[in-house]
Amino acid sequence: MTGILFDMALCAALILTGWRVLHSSDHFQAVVLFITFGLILALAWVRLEAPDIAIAEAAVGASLAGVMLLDALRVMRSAGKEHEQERRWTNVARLPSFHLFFSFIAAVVVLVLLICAVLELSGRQGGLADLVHAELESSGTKHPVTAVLLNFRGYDTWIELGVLLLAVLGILTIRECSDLRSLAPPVASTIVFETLVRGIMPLVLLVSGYLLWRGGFAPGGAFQAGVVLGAGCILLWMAGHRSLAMLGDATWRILLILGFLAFLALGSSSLLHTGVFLAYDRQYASLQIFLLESAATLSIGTTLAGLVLALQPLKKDLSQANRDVR
Amino acid sequence: MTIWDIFSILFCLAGGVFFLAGVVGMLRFPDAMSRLHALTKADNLGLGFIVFGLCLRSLAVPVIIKLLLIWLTVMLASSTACYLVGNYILQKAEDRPKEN
Amino acid sequence: MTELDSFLVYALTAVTLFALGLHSLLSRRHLLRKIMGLNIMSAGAFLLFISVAHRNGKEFADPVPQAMVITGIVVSISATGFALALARRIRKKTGLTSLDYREKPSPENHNRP
Amino acid sequence: MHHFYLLMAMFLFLTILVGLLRVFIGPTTADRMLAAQLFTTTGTAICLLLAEALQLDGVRDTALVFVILSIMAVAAFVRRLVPKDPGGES
Amino acid sequence: MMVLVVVIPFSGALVCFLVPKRVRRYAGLAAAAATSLMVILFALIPKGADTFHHALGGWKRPLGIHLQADGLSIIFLLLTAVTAFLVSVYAGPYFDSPQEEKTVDHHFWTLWLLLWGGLNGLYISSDIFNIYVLLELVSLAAVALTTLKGEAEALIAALRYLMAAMLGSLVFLLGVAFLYAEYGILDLGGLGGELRATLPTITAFGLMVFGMLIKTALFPLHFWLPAAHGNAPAPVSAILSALVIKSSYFVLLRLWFEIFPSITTYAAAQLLGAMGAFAILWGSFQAVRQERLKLLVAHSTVSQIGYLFLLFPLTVAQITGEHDPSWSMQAWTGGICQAVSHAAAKAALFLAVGNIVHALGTDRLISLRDLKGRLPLSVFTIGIAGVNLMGLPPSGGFVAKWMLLNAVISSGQWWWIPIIVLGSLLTAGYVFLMLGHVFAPSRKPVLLEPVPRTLEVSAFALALCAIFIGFTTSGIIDLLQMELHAMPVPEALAWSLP
Repeated sequence: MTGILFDMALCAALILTGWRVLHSSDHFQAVVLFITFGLILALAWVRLEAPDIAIAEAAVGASLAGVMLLDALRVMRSAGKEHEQERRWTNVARLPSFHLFFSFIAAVVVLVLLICAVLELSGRQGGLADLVHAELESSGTKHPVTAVLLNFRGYDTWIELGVLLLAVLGILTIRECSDLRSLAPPVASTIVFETLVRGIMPLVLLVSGYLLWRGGFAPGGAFQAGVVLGAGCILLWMAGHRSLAMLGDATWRILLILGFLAFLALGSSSLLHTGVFLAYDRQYASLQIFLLESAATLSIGTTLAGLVLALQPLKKDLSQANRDVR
Repeated sequence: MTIWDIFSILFCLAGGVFFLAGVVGMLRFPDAMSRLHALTKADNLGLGFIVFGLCLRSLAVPVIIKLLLIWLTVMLASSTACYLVGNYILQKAEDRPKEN
Repeated sequence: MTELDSFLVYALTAVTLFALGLHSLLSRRHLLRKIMGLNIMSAGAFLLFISVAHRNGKEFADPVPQAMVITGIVVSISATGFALALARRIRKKTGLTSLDYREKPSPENHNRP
Repeated sequence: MHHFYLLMAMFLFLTILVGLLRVFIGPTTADRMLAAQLFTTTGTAICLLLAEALQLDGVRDTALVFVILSIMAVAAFVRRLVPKDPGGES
Repeated sequence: MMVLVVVIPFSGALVCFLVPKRVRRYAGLAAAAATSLMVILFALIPKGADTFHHALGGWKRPLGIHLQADGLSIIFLLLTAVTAFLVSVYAGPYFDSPQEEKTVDHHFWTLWLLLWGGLNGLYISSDIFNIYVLLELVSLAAVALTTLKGEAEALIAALRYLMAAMLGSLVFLLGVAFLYAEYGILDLGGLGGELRATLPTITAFGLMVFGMLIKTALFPLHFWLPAAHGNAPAPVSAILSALVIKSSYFVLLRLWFEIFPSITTYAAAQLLGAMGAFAILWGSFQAVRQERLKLLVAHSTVSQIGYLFLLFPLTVAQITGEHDPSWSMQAWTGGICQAVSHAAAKAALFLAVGNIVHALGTDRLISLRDLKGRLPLSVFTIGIAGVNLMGLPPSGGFVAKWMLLNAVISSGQWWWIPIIVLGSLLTAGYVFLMLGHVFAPSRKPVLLEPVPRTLEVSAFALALCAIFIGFTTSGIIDLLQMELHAMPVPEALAWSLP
């Protein structure tokens, strides 16, 4: 009874915050509510007994996405610089009312249809859970979610790493710079924050490694570990540490593709030996999975950090700004 | 129900009271600077009591270590966060002394 | 019975969030709101997956939807990061904060109202 | 006993719901950010209580991730505005 | 063997990411050649069950992801391989030319090879969630490629494209969630076998089809397409128009004929056909009105997509088994021929237009007059590609439209005839609009930028391919008939558990 009440409170809060995120008048309020939405969603994952996703959501929805949005909001709110080019466009003051009416009707129709469909869902206990548990022994890991991610559906994970790589490449393309070496070194932050980051970094690395190690038998794994690692890199940057700016171009590139490459290498070698792509050797499966996960962790961490860092000021921007000041 | 459980319940309740105080302060205090104080009470004491109550409940060393680690980190992070926000408010006030 | 009920609560929330996100994607102009709308839509889709996983599972939620949702979260954060980068770049190059625009404006009204 | 922790978690969740008011009414950005910070701590406490109530060990890791990354949003929030941050993707 | 068509381009992408800038172009071209060769080899090998079916990781059907190919997959793989190779040949000098100095050290090759691998992956995937991930890969790569020029128009178009693509994928994903909730499996064949006509199933069907329609840019969901295709660099426009659109169309075919054949109705098929008809008319009407060459070609894509959707109303009776299957086979041939010949012709057109823009420095239609008979090969390419789009013999486009008309007549759905005829007339209108400007007297002498020979020849080769499809009509129809027998029948592809 308590449980269902809690569920209802969670869901009501999700809908309330979701609605306010999208329809509050103030953009900053919307971003704060979005962070809160992520937090409530993480609690919902906990209630739904999906701690793996809760960890991921805590790191992504509540922290990383929040940082991205706050950064973007700050930039989009500030008055743009005029020297870039003469402005040829302006925002439309308001949309025609038939547009608003149409979108409202469309959303309501979709909502009604979806609600009917959900109510009609047969309560059949289907799913692949039993199959996963039956094959868990031979998968090389003891945690079912890791087994699905790395073994049964490893192909999806491989392509997902490709998507991550693409996102960073896309951002670099937009910024018209070839790699993260073109970033200007970070600006120094306050001493208090820097001290905190100094103190907390070992903990971040520890937690990242811990999550990676836990993934073999309990909730955790490459993605969660990677997000924590990436967040740690962003923290370092925000605190003004220059260590990341000193990584060489080759290092950046290799770190970015390491996970994708590891999957590719393992898949190809198993294709050569057994004729099956991404098949694990029964004997060494857990070791292979652990190596893959480590590579993926490094890549995911670098990539997610790259998603934020690639948007920071570039060296050429800085010199441009200095010229403008003079 | 053992004596540990009763203490655990008591500590959790105390933590709950501090969280309640935190949220009431967050709503009732007049400006952002004073609301900082409400936040720290909930962070340090509220979570502290709850962590302590849960430690009494579980009595397993790894869990207790993890719980205490969480509490310590929260104290560090939240005091830094409060410092940063406080600093930000001051700077804002310097930039635009007329506003509000 | 209670499991089924909690399944319904979450599944209905899921589709509501999806429709909310869809509505804001269609009706809000500011790019940040559109991007947040897409994120809330994906949160809705993920919630439907996991409520199904919770219903299917016995002592542990069905791991296949969990894995799919983790994959989905990665994909969604990548796309969000990319979309935000594009939005920022557009803001820098043109001063626009939405994709509904007119050409050749009077110079003073390029800032957001 | 489990019910107590679940109730406690629910109570803390209600405080979050009440605290949302502060995000809605503002008035300054700092107020809203402070409220979000309070929610993160409350969320951590809820995670810990739920971990005990549902006997899920992994949930404590969720709480751990929450706390070590909670500082990120605030740090992103207080970063200098564009004029003092020359260049920036502005 | 089959998985190599994905592995090779992905490896090539990584190599291109790591090698120094000087050799990147050659590495990219080598990877493109290797991928094309691999696809051709794969199409030529003797056909047996295990060459067309691969269990990734060795896991059984409902648990693991399986790859499978049929005739349709092979046609799309080949079409991608040929077009993509010629576009790659074009892209090398295009991106190295001094005009493109601005985008130094770009990631074109990495993005493009990842995109190609994703396309190939889509054609052989048989798992709906895997299709979702691949669709995202393809969309992100396509959007990133659109931004390569970095102009404000391109960025705006790219963001609109990204939003549309993400919306399409999310709607598709929600459909996947409904299917998983109802059936507990993700496998194409398995789902097709188990399907019941319940409300959640129909909702999933509607969601997934709608998502793919957004990505395929069927009227009226085409709002994002002209700007994105019109503002990208020439080879990227060719890739987007010729290949990326086709991938979501392919997924739509898979959904319609493999998962949901038991619940598709006559009315739904007629609706798709009607949207296609409006696309044909609206797209070509808009194309005639354009003043910019690239936008004209982009609007022509909107119109040509419409023809692809005439396939659905003309085959739906075959599924219900009410009618003579011979004409639905003609509809299939027509639809697929249209996809293939449009890919080649549209790629050729975009590349040729790219040459002209390269030479003139502008893509105003009016400035075509300044060509004064120079760049004859590119102009000739435009002519050939135009013949193809209009559907004049001898060309792939002619075969496509002829087959579609035959199917229309045999099926008695006479109302499509005026659409097809009118569409061809309007197409002729915008093709002659382009060519008319070329032969009109010029305004003033203009100094042309020299165009590298490779650019002109590769565009011309693509146009020849489009014509070649018309010359080998009977062979292609035989191939289609042989392979497509299996298509509408789920049993032939529903692999039993190993």
